[in-house]
Amino acid sequence: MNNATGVAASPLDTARLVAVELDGRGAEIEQARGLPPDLVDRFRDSGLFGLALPRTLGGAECAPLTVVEVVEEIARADPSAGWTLLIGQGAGFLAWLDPATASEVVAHTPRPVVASSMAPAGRGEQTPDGYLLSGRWPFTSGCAHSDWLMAGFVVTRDGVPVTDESGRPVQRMAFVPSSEVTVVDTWRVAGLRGTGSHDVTVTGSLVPREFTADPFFEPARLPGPLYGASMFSFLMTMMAGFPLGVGRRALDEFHVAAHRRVKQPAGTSMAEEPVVQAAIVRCESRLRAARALVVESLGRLTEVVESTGHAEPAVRARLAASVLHAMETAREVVETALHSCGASSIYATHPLQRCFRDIHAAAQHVAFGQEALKRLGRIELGLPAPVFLV
Amino acid sequence: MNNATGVAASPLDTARLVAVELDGRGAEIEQARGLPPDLVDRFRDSGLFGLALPRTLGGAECAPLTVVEVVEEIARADPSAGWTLLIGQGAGFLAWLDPATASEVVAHTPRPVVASSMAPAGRGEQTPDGYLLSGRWPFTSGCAHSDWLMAGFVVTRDGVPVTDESGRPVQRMAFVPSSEVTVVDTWRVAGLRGTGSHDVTVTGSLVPREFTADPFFEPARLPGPLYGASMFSFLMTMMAGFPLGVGRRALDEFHVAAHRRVKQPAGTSMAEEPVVQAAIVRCESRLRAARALVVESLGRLTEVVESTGHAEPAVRARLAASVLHAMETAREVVETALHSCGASSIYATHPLQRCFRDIHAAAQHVAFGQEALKRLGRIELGLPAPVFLV
Amino acid sequence: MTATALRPLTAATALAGAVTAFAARAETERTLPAELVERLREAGLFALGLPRALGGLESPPGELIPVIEAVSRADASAGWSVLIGNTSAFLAWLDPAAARAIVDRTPSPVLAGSMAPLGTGELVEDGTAYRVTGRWPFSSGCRHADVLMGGFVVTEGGRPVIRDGRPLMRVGFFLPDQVTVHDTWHVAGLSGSGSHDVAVTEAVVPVGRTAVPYSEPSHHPGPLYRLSPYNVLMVLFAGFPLGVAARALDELTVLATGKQRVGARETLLADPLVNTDLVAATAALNAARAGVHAVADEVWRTVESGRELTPRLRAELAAATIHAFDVGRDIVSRAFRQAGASALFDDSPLQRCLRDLHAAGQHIAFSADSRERLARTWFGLPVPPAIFQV
Amino acid sequence: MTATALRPLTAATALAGAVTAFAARAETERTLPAELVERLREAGLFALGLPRALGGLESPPGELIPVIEAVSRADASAGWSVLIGNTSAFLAWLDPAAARAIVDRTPSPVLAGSMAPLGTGELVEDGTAYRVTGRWPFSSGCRHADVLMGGFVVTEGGRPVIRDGRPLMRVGFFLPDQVTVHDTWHVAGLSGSGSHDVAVTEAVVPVGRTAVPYSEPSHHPGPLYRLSPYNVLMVLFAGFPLGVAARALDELTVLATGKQRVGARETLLADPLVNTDLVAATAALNAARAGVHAVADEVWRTVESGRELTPRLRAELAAATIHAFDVGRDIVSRAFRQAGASALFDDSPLQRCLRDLHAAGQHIAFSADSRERLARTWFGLPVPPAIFQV
Repeated sequence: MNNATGVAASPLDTARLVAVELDGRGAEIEQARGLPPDLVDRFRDSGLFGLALPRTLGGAECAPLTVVEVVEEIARADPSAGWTLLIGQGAGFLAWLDPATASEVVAHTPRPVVASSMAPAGRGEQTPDGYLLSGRWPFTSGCAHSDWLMAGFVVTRDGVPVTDESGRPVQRMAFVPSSEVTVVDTWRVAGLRGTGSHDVTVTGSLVPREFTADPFFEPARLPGPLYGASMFSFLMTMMAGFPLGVGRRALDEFHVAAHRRVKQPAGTSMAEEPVVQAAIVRCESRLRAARALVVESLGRLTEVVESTGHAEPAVRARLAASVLHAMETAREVVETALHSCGASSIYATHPLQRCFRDIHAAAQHVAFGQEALKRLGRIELGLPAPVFLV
Repeated sequence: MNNATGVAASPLDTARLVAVELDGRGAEIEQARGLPPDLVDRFRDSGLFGLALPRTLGGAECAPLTVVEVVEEIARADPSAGWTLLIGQGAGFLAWLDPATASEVVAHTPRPVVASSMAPAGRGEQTPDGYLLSGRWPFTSGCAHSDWLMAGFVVTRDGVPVTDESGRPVQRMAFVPSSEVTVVDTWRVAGLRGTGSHDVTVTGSLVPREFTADPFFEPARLPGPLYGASMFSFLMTMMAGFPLGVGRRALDEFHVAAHRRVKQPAGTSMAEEPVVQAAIVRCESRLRAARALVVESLGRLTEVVESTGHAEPAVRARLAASVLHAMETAREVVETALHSCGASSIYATHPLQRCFRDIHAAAQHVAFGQEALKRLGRIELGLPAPVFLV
Repeated sequence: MTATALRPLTAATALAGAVTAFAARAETERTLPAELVERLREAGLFALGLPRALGGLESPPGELIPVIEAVSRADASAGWSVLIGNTSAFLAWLDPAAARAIVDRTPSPVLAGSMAPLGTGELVEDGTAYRVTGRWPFSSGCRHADVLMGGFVVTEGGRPVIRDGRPLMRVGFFLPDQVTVHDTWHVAGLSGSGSHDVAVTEAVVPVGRTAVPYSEPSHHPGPLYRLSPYNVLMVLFAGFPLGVAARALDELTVLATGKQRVGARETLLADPLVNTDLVAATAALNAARAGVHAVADEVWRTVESGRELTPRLRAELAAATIHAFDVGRDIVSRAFRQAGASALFDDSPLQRCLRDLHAAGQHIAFSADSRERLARTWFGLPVPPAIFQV
Repeated sequence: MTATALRPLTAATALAGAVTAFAARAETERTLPAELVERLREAGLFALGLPRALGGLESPPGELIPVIEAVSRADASAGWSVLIGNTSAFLAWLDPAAARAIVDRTPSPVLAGSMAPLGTGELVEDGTAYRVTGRWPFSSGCRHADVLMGGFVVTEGGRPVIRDGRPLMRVGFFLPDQVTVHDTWHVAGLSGSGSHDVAVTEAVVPVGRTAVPYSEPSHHPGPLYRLSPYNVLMVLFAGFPLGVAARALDELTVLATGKQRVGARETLLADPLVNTDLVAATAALNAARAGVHAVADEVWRTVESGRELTPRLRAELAAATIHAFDVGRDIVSRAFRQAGASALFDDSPLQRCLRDLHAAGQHIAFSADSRERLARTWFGLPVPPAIFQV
């Protein structure tokens, strides 16, 4: 990451520069239903797609909080771009591959953009050479510009799912180069429209066993706070900046509208309205509190991983809970801002409108669903829970 | 503050010890409608009433965050005791007196407990020797055990309010020794019952001019982060731990009840209920986020005061907003916990019941009212506002 | 014209002033003063649910609900006592001769007690009576009740009798001289409702004075007794939150019309934060009331025309009452919050509304369990057994 | 039997399937397809608000509201278009001969446009007509409207005419050939409602085809036209949120009955977090509906009996509609959230409900300003002038 004068810029400085460039491109991004090629190149060239790539593989391997702040900045500028950026950090999953294999990946495609679709929607038939993989995966954000796909699959033998000692089907993730991946154009949506989250298919590709991993149950092969807690914590870290950035943008717009809109016949601005004053304090406090909790929880997790090399489920659950809370808070803040800003925000091109559609869409991600909430509740209450999912 | 082995204990360690002693004394405190004498002594002797007394006057002059954590701990053990403790930090207002006069106060009554009632409910007739003060002040928590009273008054000459150049009545605060203060037993309430927040009267006491101050408009005479921002920031710092402690107690009780209550006929605990799991995660996240914001805002204010000696209204407003947010969050958390914990919490002695009554009562304090919210909204929006009230 | 000849709503309205005047005394005595009980009884307000054949009014829900609302608006504890006293409706499930004997002894008897099977009872040798021992909490109005219900598990040789895999349960209708009241009602909310524990020890109750309202149909042909006992209770409950919340809004309106806040130039009522919230709260309350009546009327039309109540319609009736409680609870909290510090004192009706409605909301009918059973009934999912079936 | 002979609700119900089938096309065309407009017109659904004397149905609110609800439930954009088309009710404020001429030209004309005085108009020399220029945004249904309203400020010599300190305003009723539609309706919500800008340039409109519905009484004796134009609009609006929210709950119920969440063993519907929320949402919606009808019926009884509508009752009518919007908005957000990722796609009715109801909620009638005016009217406080008086 170098700025104009050749001095290495911090990722956050870079993000701020790129954020300015995103200004006014929202409609185009939505129209394209994915990030336009020049912006993909910008994210690649500026190193923003490499925040989570392990340092040993040529990446930036940023501090977790830095990732959050960069994603926040880009999501604030354009939610779809922010989502594409955070999902585009899938190169971090290379930390779960055998280091030699991971090196092969980056030798083949330096600083790779890795799309991911973790649901075990594929099947991989065991062969002596690896897995014969076929399947169709939905919601694969950024698939069109990715170099690799990480995709979940069920292991089969003679077409029958292989089960482990407890009788459950064995699942793994396969890393497949994009040359073997077909994009099926399905992404016709109202929210996160610009993320190109199409379906992808793979048909009968042979994936060598070392190009697969089981990150839900296996620890990462590399140390460091990004990977050392759990795969799920890695994912939540990538996501945390999104609601914070979108919520912040909604409040930016709320501030602007409060000063710009004039109440008739008094001629005073909306900002003079007690109802608006109270709403803006409440929204600001809620969003800032949500952010402060993310920072605190992530700080705690980082500290624990750095000092012990791993993190207990309770500490991971607190990070996840803080990100869920950020998402819920952002949704409320965006709705309040939208409702307070009147009819002009009804047009599709209005940033608030996009915040509304995009935050609602992002909150539908399975990581933010009620199963996740219950899981975190069980851990909070000290009950048995599937801890591989935190 | 010394522990059993004679080693100086931190205020927070002391608070934890005292918190244990408060266990089971809630009913008695409510019955007495004020802190029983032995607990008053305990607060005095342990130094807990001296957290905010300037160091130059023999006090602990704790870091702002320490005050918050101590008040949080005591409010968690018993909300009325917590409120009495925080209001009992009025000795901090001595920082606004002329240092020589303040020294006289502590010479007369070392480590004084100072009650306060800031509303200008009294009148002070100017005389050559000072002000002849009379008035009746409501809501004077802890007045029965205080050594001094700080009370607001309007300055009069020949019975007529004196106005300043802008035509507004001149107001000051008088420091009056408790020997000149009469307590009028008025405190018959449902919430914060154990705080003895009676009315007090003063009738024709002569208060020398140097025993008065105008902390709304004059800066403190002593440096330090507790006093350097504003009188209002001092107050909000004292209060911040209260909602955090009461909210925490409600969640403690929620946890206990979730495990203890059994659902018939299934025989499983309430903790196994998805609705309870979701509620507890939400409550935990909200309260923790509110706390994180208080810590962040107070940290920022402390840093600014320490480096520049004062703090702009915007920074002070953020602290105030974080404390309002903590109060609002605590109210919601307490209500959710109460509603989730079933009929046994209906009894007056149940801690949740007390949390409910007490948090609702505390939220009625004028510092948490809608005028405050509007004021903070105006500052957030960059509009003119009475900044002496933040 | 005697008082009893008045329409119940007219009578309730006429008594409202007296009910309000007794409110403070009811709180002090922790039960409804005997004098007020007599006036309510004379006015026929304890005969609303009683079968006409037993000398009662057998009021349709559309008439009954506004009566409970009017009394509850005058004083919540009185409203609660009246609605619980009207569980004399359950006499319809008793053997007609036994019921007749009860009303011959005391016309329009006031009922108290609980169907929860917290006692045990065994047939005496000749099979004509049960010998029952048990203790039931939350027996509102037990100090003035003429008949006290107590649910019990039937035993044989000291062991519970099991039928269809569940313990056999009955409800005994005891006379006051068989019952001991344990003074337990030390509470913050509904303090005037005298909801002490009641107990019987080896009390002999004729078989005819026991019933199985849990599952058997009633013995009276009136449409009111085609409702399930649970639904009868839901009809009795419905007016309560409507009345208490309306009272809170009444009080806030009066206060806001007369009051100026410190630092504000206009009355509280002119503050848009107050007046728009009052309007929104009133609209929500009006909707909740209309919602209760709409479904109660539909239920009434159904049973009057001799059709069966579907599980869905029974669930809708309960859901409307629960919604009224949820809305009411929210309204009293908001109204209290708006009122500021003057609402703190024991003589403020607003704080009593807050305490009383939240206390009533702790009733098991509004628990997460009950809501879940209700929802499962609504959607036709299998419902785990419970004392009350929707 | 012709379609128009059906009761409007029967007709609307019969057309529901067709309306739903056209929904996607309406979104694509960004206006209601002409074919659907014809079928709605034939079914009499654009004549609900038109005076009987002009060939309309002049439906009482109690009949009109369920019709709008039924169409809105089938498709929100269609429901919105139908309700706006029925502002033909405002023809009652037009000179009867001019109104007659309009319906002679097109029976049951569809209206569009806006009363907001965004144009200017000056009398032509002979005083028989105004020459009007202006542009009005948000003109739903303008593509198929037979008459387009446009509010204008009357000028003389190019200067606004002032009466009683305020500009004199009138509303012109223009014919389609006088009006230019500016294609501006690129939106996320209510996309199928064709709410483009409309403009006239020096259009000559006979004086008789202008009216002053802001302040003058209507020319038709029917009780519907005793309502203020604002209240007529509120009656037309009321069914919309009820229908859209009901649709969202329909969709969620269907989805939850069939769907299992990843990692869950039961259907979504068996999850208490889902089923209790569905029941609570339905109870809230039923209450909102009942609340609207209760006050609409009271309004109707009042005007039918020839009594004046008090400001309070007019305010209550508006408040009931606003409450329905608030409840509806909350419900579509919750229902969308419960539905998970499958609701993201453009062909999911749930996401359309979300977009459409939030868009409609941006209408100025639901702004903080409007709520404040409404509240001031309710409480008899002075109300600042505005185009519409409550």
